Amino acid sequence: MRALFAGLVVAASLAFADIAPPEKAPPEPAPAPAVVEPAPAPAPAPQHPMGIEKAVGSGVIQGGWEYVYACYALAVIGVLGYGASLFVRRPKEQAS
Amino acid sequence: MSALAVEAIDISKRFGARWAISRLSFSLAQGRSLLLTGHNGSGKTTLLRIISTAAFPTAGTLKVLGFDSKKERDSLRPSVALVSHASFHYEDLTAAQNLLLSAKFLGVKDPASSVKELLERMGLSSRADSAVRQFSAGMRKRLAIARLLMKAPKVALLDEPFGELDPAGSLQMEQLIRDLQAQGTSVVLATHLIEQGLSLTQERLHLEGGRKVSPT
Amino acid sequence: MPASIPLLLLLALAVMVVVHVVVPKTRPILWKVSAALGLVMLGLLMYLGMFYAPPEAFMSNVGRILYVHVPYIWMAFIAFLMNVGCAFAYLMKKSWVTDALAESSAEVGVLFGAVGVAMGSIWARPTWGVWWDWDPRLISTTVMLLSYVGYLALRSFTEDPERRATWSAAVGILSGVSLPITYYSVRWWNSLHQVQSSTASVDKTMGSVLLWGLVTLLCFLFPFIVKRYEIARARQTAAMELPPLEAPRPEAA
Amino acid sequence: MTPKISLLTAAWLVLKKDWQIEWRTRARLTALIFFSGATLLLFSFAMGPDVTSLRAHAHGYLWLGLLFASVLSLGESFRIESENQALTGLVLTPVEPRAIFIGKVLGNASMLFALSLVLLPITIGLYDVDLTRVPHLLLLVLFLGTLGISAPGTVYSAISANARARDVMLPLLLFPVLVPLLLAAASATKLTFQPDPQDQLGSWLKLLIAFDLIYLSVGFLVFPKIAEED
Repeated sequence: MRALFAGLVVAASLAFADIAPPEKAPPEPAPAPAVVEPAPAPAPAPQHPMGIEKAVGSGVIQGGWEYVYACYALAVIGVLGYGASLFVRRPKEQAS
Repeated sequence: MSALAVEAIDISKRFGARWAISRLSFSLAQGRSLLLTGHNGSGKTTLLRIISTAAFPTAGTLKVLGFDSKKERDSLRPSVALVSHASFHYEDLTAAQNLLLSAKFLGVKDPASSVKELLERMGLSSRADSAVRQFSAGMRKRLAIARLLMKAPKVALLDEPFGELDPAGSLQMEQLIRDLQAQGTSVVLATHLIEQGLSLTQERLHLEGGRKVSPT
Repeated sequence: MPASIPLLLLLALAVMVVVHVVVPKTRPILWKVSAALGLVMLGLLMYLGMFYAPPEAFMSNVGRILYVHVPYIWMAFIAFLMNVGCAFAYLMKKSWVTDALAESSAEVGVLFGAVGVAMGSIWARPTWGVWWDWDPRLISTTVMLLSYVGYLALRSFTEDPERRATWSAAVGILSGVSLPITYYSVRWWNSLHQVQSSTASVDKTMGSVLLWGLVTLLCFLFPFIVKRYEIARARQTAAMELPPLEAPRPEAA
Repeated sequence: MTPKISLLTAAWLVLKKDWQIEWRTRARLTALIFFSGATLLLFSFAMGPDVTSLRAHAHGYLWLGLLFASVLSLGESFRIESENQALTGLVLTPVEPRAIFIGKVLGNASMLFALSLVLLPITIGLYDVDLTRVPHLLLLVLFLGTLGISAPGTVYSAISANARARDVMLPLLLFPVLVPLLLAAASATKLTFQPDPQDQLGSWLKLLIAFDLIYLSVGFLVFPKIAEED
């Protein structure tokens, strides 16, 4: 029975390992749409670390600070809120 | 192998936060029979389920026929059988199909004829081909007993065997229990009919709130 | 800021975790130290992420979400990995410790995962123009989250502690197994559908700020799991004390 | 004492018993067929009368219909077992829990496979798809897909049959796990309905096989732990 099971596992992993090709098979013969070079092209405006509005060219997302604020607020709320909930649910015997 | 049919060493069983069995110890010699008494909810059914390996003690050790009920359940199971409130039958199969199924699982030789014989013995031949769903409570109990007899266990556990039976059926049940005992089977009987129970058994265990107490 | 500072803090945290496990005496203190460190680091992360780190090349300032989003998701992964480990351990050998750890890691993981996915959705809006996309990481993380929500629901709907432990261990394992399969199948599905994928080059400062964020949240992950574990243990022992040897005296009528 | 009958014999008996019960309760089966047929019909109502778009998405509707039906069918399959505690009765008989797993998986899979066969003509009628391109591969996809639904489904329905709120519990637990299966099965089915210029059907089939094998083996390991108290 164990041998059968081991066989099943091996067969499963083999079958799974064999699932590589999809990325090799190109979805379309045409080359992928302009992959940006990994070379860290000189950042658009290192001299304006905060004044992005002046430095942006086309293709770069402008503004969006409200999204950033929302996420950072969420980060703080998540941690503090869960901490508070743990405090509320703390076991009665020990006051922690 | 010890000569004890059942040996409970300080067993407890918890359901959620409630203790159905608390610190229970007792033993039953092979071939002797035990009467279990107690009010509803005193732990009789739970105890029978534990002995039958349908459940396992939360704490403590239970040995049935010398096998640890938890660790050696596979070796133990062919030798114990339980007739309980839950009849273990498939409602949508016929009586004969249900019995035939357990016969095949048990590896009985010539299952068809032994099924027929048992149905006849339990007086169910005429309804052999109707679905269990249409059975009355008494007929279900008879079918459950037939299933127990098919297994021919060394320890038979009967939960309220006289409930739902008419007087004639009750007498027949008594005879069946005596037949089982004559074959050397230990019978553990849980019933409210104390007089009837005492006439069939040699020992008695009274439970109250999951604990062993002397009967009053 | 060089990457060595968060690395040193990470090392300190790792030492704390090891000491916490090995020396029981230190347990009441160390989680507080870790949480306090986490709070300080979280405050600094606000500054580091929003102002110190340079804007990202393509996403400019929106890219700053990276420093909180990625750590959150990672914490969820760590917690779920721990859950699967505990589930395996429980099925191998029954133990209330692994059961409680499984419960605590699942809940903490769902918290971090839910916040992380919400952040990802907010981030997707300005970058992809939609709140949701067929990104394999997005899908697989959400699926993972859903399966652990199911896991927690099952736990809360089962009263018997032993059944709950066994069943949830089984569910934990099946969920854990499903995760890599989901990831690969969605990625594969995706590669056939050519959905854009964003690969951002990460420069050195960005890397160290990201590392800072990871260590910050690790500082919270540790006390969260510890405290949630204590809650789970307390519930278990409340339900599981052996019955007293003496029978309770019946009340005189 | 060792069990008198082998694992596979016991599994076969369990499977046969499931078929017997299904045959004796044909009305339930009919209701299931009408339910999934109605689901498919509702999809076509919801999407409007655009035949081209219906045809383009027929594979998705087919698998969603099967998925919804599978929740009912799996739940029913373990409701039978928990009625009168029949599953406990089997374990005490004794029947090896692993044999019960194999039997129940095959029972559920055969039920869903039969259902999918019944749904095929309905998809033709409603969505005007062409089933005749590679019928043998379509059958293979349906078989692997339904087997993949029932392998984790058997484990989860055994759990949820005894839990509170079982009707919500089963889909809540099962659907996330089935996401890859749904993707693979729907994509593969699509490629049997429509031309497959890039020859991707094979890779989807491989994913289906892998999914089935993984969940069969995991379920095989895990099921005994939940079939009886430990």
